[in-house]
Amino acid sequence: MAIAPTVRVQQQDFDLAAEVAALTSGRTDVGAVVTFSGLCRDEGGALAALELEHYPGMAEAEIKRIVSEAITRWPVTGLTIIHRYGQIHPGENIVLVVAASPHRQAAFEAASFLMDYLKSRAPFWKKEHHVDGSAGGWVEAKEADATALKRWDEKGQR
Amino acid sequence: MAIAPTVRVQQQDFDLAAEVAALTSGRTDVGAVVTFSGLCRDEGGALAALELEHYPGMAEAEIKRIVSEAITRWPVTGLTIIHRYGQIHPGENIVLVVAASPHRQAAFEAASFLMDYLKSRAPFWKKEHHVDGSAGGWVEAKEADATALKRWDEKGQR
Amino acid sequence: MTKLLYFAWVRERIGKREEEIDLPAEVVTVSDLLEWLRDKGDGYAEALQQPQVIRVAINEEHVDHREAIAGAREIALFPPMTGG
Amino acid sequence: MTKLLYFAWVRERIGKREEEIDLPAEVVTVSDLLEWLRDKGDGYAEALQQPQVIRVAINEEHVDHREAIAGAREIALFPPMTGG
Repeated sequence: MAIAPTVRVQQQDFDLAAEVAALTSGRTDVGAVVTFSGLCRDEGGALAALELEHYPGMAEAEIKRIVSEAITRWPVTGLTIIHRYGQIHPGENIVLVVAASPHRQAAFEAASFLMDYLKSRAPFWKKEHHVDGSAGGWVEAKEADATALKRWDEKGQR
Repeated sequence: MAIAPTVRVQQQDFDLAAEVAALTSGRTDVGAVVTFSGLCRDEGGALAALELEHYPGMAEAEIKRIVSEAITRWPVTGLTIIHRYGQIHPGENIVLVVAASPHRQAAFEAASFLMDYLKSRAPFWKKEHHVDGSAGGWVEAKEADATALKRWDEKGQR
Repeated sequence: MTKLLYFAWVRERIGKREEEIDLPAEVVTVSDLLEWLRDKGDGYAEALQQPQVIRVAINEEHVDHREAIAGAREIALFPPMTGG
Repeated sequence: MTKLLYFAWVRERIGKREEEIDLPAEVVTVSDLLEWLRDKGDGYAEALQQPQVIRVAINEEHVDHREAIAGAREIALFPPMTGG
């Protein structure tokens, strides 16, 4: 399916409803839309803000590569990824993934795949700033995220 | 986690953004929100409308039972299910599921589980009305939906 | 008296949404009920010709065809669900 | 001249975002580059003390440490990513 995915790396917030509408308005071939919003948590009150650093240019390029992979794997009618950078406070949005498809399973799997790949392959890094003024340091990559990624390799080999 | 899920069975449309905001506004413990919107497709132009019949009373009760099951399985901070009934035209919303959690995998799995259970256990029936005026008859339950349901049993037994 | 509810094509074939019925003592299980109803007329026979596909809820909860119907206020018969 | 970019704690430890470097001929692979950079000063040594954890992109694409750097316009060094 020839679709034109939307990929944006930006400082400002996004509008979930507008992004879903962009993939569904005026269409009658979309049966399922899955969205994922990633938000900043305050870690039990300790976190004042996250600072998101990214590699401009490569961030967009890498996300586009991930999106292209998803398009070859699932019958999607639309895909949108928006990843923010800069200072982000608890309760605020960090990332949005929207996957639209005729079928629910494809929409769920494409969105989940995109999130797993974003976590481990997109060039973004999070630094924590604590409420007490101390720099919390850089968030470490989680083993669980690498594991989450592997399940898509296994599926691809079946 | 003691959460107060939202379950609504209604004729009118829903507002995706408002439902997401209801699970996230003023909170700093939500890291992931997954939404699923199910829409009416026109089946290549043949479908004029879907008529959704439901069993009032039981529809709400059964969805609440499904939601309670999801709450025991995943660490969710909020769950919302809205299922419409009545006449629904191509491009319009049928169902909304929103799952909020500290963690992305829990939000994805809870939303996917809720949809699979809604498909096969919630007392709703779809009748097709064709563009040419013929009554298309009642939509038949799909084998694939029964299969989708079984994967949750297997997981529970692991 | 027990209230019977019909939905979707079960409703269309039987030709009514609901009815109050005095069930005889020999109708013990859901299976018995489906068999007994089939003899009530052509619409019932048509609706229930393949009893194994009929889904049943007693007092708004899904039940098996082997379930006893004693104490049921409301029994609903319907085809496999197609919600979501 | 090759442009080197540093991100996150690699950037902080080396103390700069980017630099243009004339790489000697014996620096053939990414591994060679990491080893060669470690000798450029304390910041570099601190940033690259565990070269196996450093991720590398050449011309904005992820590469293995065994990859040849010939033809690279831009080489970026950074810790494992934590986006999403």
